[in-house]
Amino acid sequence: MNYSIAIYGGPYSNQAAHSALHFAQAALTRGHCISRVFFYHDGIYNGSALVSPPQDEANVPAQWHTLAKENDIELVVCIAAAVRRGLLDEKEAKRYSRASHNIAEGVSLSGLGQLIDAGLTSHKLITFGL
Amino acid sequence: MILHTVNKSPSTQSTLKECLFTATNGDNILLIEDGVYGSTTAFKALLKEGLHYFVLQEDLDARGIAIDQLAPEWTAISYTGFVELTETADTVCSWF
Amino acid sequence: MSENMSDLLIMFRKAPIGTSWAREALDLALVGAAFGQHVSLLFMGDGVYQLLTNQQPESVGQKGTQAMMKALPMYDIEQIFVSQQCLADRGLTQDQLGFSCDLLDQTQVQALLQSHQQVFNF
Amino acid sequence: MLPLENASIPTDDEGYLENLNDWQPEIAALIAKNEGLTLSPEHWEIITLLRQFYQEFELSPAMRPLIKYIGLQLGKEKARSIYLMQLFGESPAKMASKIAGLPKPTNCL
Repeated sequence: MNYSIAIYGGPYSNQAAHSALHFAQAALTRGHCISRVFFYHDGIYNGSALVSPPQDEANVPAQWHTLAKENDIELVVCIAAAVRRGLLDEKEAKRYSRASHNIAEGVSLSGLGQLIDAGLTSHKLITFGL
Repeated sequence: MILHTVNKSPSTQSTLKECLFTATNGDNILLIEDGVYGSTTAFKALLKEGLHYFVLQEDLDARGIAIDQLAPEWTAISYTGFVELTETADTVCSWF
Repeated sequence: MSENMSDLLIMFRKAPIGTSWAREALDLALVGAAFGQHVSLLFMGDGVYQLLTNQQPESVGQKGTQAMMKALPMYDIEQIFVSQQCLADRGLTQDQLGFSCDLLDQTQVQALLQSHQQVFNF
Repeated sequence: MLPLENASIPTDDEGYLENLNDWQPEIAALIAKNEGLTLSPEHWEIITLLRQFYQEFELSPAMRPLIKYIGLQLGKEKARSIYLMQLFGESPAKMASKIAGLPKPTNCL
């Protein structure tokens, strides 16, 4: 089956992104496909390129980026939630005249419509709340 | 059939209570994260009949809750079991 | 309630003001409608507080959702439900609400969830 | 920057007002001019309506709700996207909102 996942919790403050990662790995193992992960609310912080935990702690955002690359999963961050919270790509940094941008490679900013679309085009949409 | 996931402890928030209020015969309930505290015997009185109750083993283990502390209604499952529950659900509703 | 499955149910369960959930859930409702989806809203739990009149979110430097809620008919969102039980639990009555909603009992709330293909729960 | 009498009204790189309170009809004309538009009474009718929409709902409307609102306020004839496109170009909701001094859109659709 074709799955999409929504994540509303940021890294290190709660379990959402971590639970979602375990779920995704289990779903892939069972032969399902995951087409899109949509980050909303504080979940957008998982899209930062600057997450820098100590070496003895799991880097969940980095694990997501790796899993997505290996399994062709689209990682999408809600643009309105992200820009408000200070997660920008090059284009938005220019649009808001900000000196730098910080979105991780392989993650894209897009509209909330992508979450609606994920619900419509996947067999299952599984949400991991804050 | 709806699969409801709940991730909050029933002592701090009414998430589980609200979930059970809306769940109907044949629905599956799955506790994850801090929600797993709700599977212990202390909260047995919240449960109603006609629902199937599951709790995520990994989250129980992480919190040091042993199987013998659970009310008898609950079945502990792995993440694979979680995926299996989503396969058969018409809708998955996440309570947080 | 119709026998047919409806598109999208958005549940509002968090109190307004204290967190951004009310706004972010309403944003999703509007986007869903702009995408041509048939959207229903259900207010339950502390989410019923979102419907109270006389909120002054600007007194804590916020925008609130009251004005946005009034725009729902422009987005063709006309099915707005509230749990009677959740109102009663909080000592509220329908005349304290700033919006016209359909009151649902527990069985009707259960049926509402079952009758939607997609449920977003905030 | 938009030059107005002795003052300069700050705008961002895309021509949106930095402070929404700076908006006044003369400013709208200046924004429109930068976008290559000269405002006619028909433009003003829509701009006024957009400001009314924003005041009422605290929202910049997407195309569909804008058209519905126009239909309710100005009648069916003007509640057509082709009419708005003739006035404001390819993205009329966006362009008219900019001239009307509404917040910069978050591109959230």
